[in-house]
Amino acid sequence: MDAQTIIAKRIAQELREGMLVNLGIGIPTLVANYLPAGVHVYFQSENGLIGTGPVPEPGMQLRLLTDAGGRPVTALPGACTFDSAVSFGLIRGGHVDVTVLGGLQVDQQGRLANWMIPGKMVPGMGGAMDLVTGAKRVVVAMQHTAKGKAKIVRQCSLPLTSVRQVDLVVTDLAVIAFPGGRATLLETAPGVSVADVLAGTEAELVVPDQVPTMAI
Amino acid sequence: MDAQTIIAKRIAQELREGMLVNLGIGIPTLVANYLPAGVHVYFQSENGLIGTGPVPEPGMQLRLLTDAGGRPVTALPGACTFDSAVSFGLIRGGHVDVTVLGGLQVDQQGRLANWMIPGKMVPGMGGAMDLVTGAKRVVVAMQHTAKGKAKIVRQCSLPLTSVRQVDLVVTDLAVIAFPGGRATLLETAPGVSVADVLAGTEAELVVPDQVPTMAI
Amino acid sequence: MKAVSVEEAVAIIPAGASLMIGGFMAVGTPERLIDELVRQGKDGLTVIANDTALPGAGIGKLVSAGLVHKVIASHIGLNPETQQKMLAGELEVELVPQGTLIERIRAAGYGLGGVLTPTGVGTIVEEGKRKLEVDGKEYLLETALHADFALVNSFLADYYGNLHYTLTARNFNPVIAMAGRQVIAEADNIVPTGVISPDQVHTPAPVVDYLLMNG
Amino acid sequence: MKAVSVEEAVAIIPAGASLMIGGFMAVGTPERLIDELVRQGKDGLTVIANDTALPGAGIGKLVSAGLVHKVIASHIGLNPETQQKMLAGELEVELVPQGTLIERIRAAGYGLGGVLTPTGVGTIVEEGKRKLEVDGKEYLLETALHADFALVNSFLADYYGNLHYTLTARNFNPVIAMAGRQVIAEADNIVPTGVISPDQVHTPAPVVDYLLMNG
Repeated sequence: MDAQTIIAKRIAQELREGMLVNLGIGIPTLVANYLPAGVHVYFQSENGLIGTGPVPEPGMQLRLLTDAGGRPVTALPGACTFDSAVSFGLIRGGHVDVTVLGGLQVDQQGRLANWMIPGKMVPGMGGAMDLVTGAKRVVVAMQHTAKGKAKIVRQCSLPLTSVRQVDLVVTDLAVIAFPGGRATLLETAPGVSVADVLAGTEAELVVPDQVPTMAI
Repeated sequence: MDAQTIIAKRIAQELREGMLVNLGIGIPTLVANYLPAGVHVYFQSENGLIGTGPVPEPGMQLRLLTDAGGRPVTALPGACTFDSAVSFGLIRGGHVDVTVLGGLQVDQQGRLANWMIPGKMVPGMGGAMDLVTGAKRVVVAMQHTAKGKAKIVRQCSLPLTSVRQVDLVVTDLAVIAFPGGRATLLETAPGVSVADVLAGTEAELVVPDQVPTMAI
Repeated sequence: MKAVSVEEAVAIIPAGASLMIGGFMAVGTPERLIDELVRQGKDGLTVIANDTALPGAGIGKLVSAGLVHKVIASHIGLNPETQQKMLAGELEVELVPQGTLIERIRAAGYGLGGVLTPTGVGTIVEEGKRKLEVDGKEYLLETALHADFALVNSFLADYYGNLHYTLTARNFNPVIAMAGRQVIAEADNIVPTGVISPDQVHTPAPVVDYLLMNG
Repeated sequence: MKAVSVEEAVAIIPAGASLMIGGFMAVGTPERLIDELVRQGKDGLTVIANDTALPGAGIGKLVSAGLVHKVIASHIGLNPETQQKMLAGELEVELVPQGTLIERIRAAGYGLGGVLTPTGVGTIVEEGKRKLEVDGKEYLLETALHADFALVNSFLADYYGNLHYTLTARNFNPVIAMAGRQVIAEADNIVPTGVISPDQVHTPAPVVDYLLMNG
């Protein structure tokens, strides 16, 4: 299983019947492919849609119906559309049950940086700051390391997205949460040892006696 | 012509093609009956309607379509409906061109009191405070005096609706505006002398050399 | 979303709860929920709504039944019972300008701490409130107004709980549906999913917790 | 409301004007107005919008043509030209969280001085802003954002200027239509008055100043 599939499959297990879910661009988008059988969740696109469906069949694209990246999507039966003020009311107001976002860095208290690299990449925060601040649950989907460098760090060197602590970080190596404000190893990926995780992590990581393997 | 008709007819002359107009309950409602021929204006009901039409034909009432007093109305072709946040966005945001409201007192700088008599009548301000604060133009429709007492006074003894100066006061005796913050007599009603107006007014009233008669 | 009977829905509401209730002079008010609140005698309620309607209609029934401890509204002038009880000290009433009331409710539902409004500056409404200047103009800080429950009435609901209101029965309903910690919807008509087109949904299904079943 | 040609509409807009422009990655952006702004070479513009789309699409065309002096947006990451011009100092860019941007625009249109949002607290977004506490929680005061013009694109317009947007092309459009001092609407389809039912109108006719004629 490749890194992205591990991450997406594991995060899909966090979704429950009836939840309103916002998936960011990149790995988070893949989560939709691994929903547990029979579970119905609502996917929100922050450009103004709940009930986002898969990519349309060839020839069925509509320019007036896209995801937040501008790519054509479909709308499932029971979908609804709204303006951007409502869309961010849903996000900021705590109506989104889970948001899954990519990450550049997460610090050992669980604070996320994912929107800019000063001097290099300044795309703008888009909806990320509102999502991390407002969603009921924030799940970060990212590779454990980038070019060999740890992304789960003592302190973020990049500008924070929000001071709100995220709830879960899922990587190709591990699942990490932040009970009591301390990064804690919850699970390892299949074939990955605790030592492997520690080697790829800069943050101080609490390691319980028992660390189960992801059931994916 | 009775007092109410004088007031309503004169105020109707203030309305221009395409204006968005909010009429309060009572005398202001009558203004709609005297629109100049060929002039189309939009009437807003603050409960969420633009394009309010007259009372429905017998048997055609719908419980889901009323004015702000809960009385059945009709909706004209081109009408639109919206929630209360939008309704007051239109009002507070300056999109309403003219609001016509009743008055209890107006002071000599043009400030209105029309929403409560402490200890006696405490109905609540409803939309009045937003209307007076936000509408582009505020016109007060009222009898010049109540039980022989002047309603255009030096200082309001009743709680103000807003500190914003109203634009025009139209009574059964006179039309008064507030250029430079001073109550000024603009017109008298047919058969009413300047002396009659002064006798019924407590506020200091600027009286120009020429005071025309209302052209109603 | 869970489909429940009106008895079940009202059983969830404890005495003393704060309720936002949709409607404007009882137009767009969930009357079945109101009647059941009266039947189950849920008292000590705080009611947040535009008005208290008339005796015998909508929120007026709760007032008549003596179930209301406090009302936060913009207008009570058409219900003499509300005024009598207020003057007799039996009912606490907080009067809020209508545009401010709906923004305070919206702020709660939209995760905002409050809004700055010019309405009420220089009047008795400003008492006890923070005043702030923005670009040389004075505003009152009006803070978010939360409630335990929002009780809404829609013209249509689909099987998921998407709601569509019609004409002037929309009023406070879609705004309170975002603000109540739990949302109970009473629909005039329940229709199959897909009958309400996406552009016609005013309240998205995921914010609705309970939908009253027919009958 | 006045029906005008696209040439007339753009002639009304002076160089150096501030423009709110609807659309999200060019979906729901008034392309005829954009093309005519380029043709008439209106420069020194301040553009307030969610994003700057892609080169060759929507607001991207204004950026490519060098007509934009300043952009206030939430995201420019998909338009490398915007980033290049920003880094080269040719274009001023103010980045605002998307939820904050739309609330600042709404505040202007709704007569509010601003809103209190938790978004950005403790990040570089809070620099230079007032912080206020409400019920023990910290918020940033984000103030109303005004513009000279709002340029909107709707799916339907009727002869009065009532507008109906569809699907994800709604986005910023109805909010900026309330906020622009003058509002110019470009509709995909102009339909007889009455075709858009009252519940389907997203922007009421009285706020629309100009509607582009066909052709």
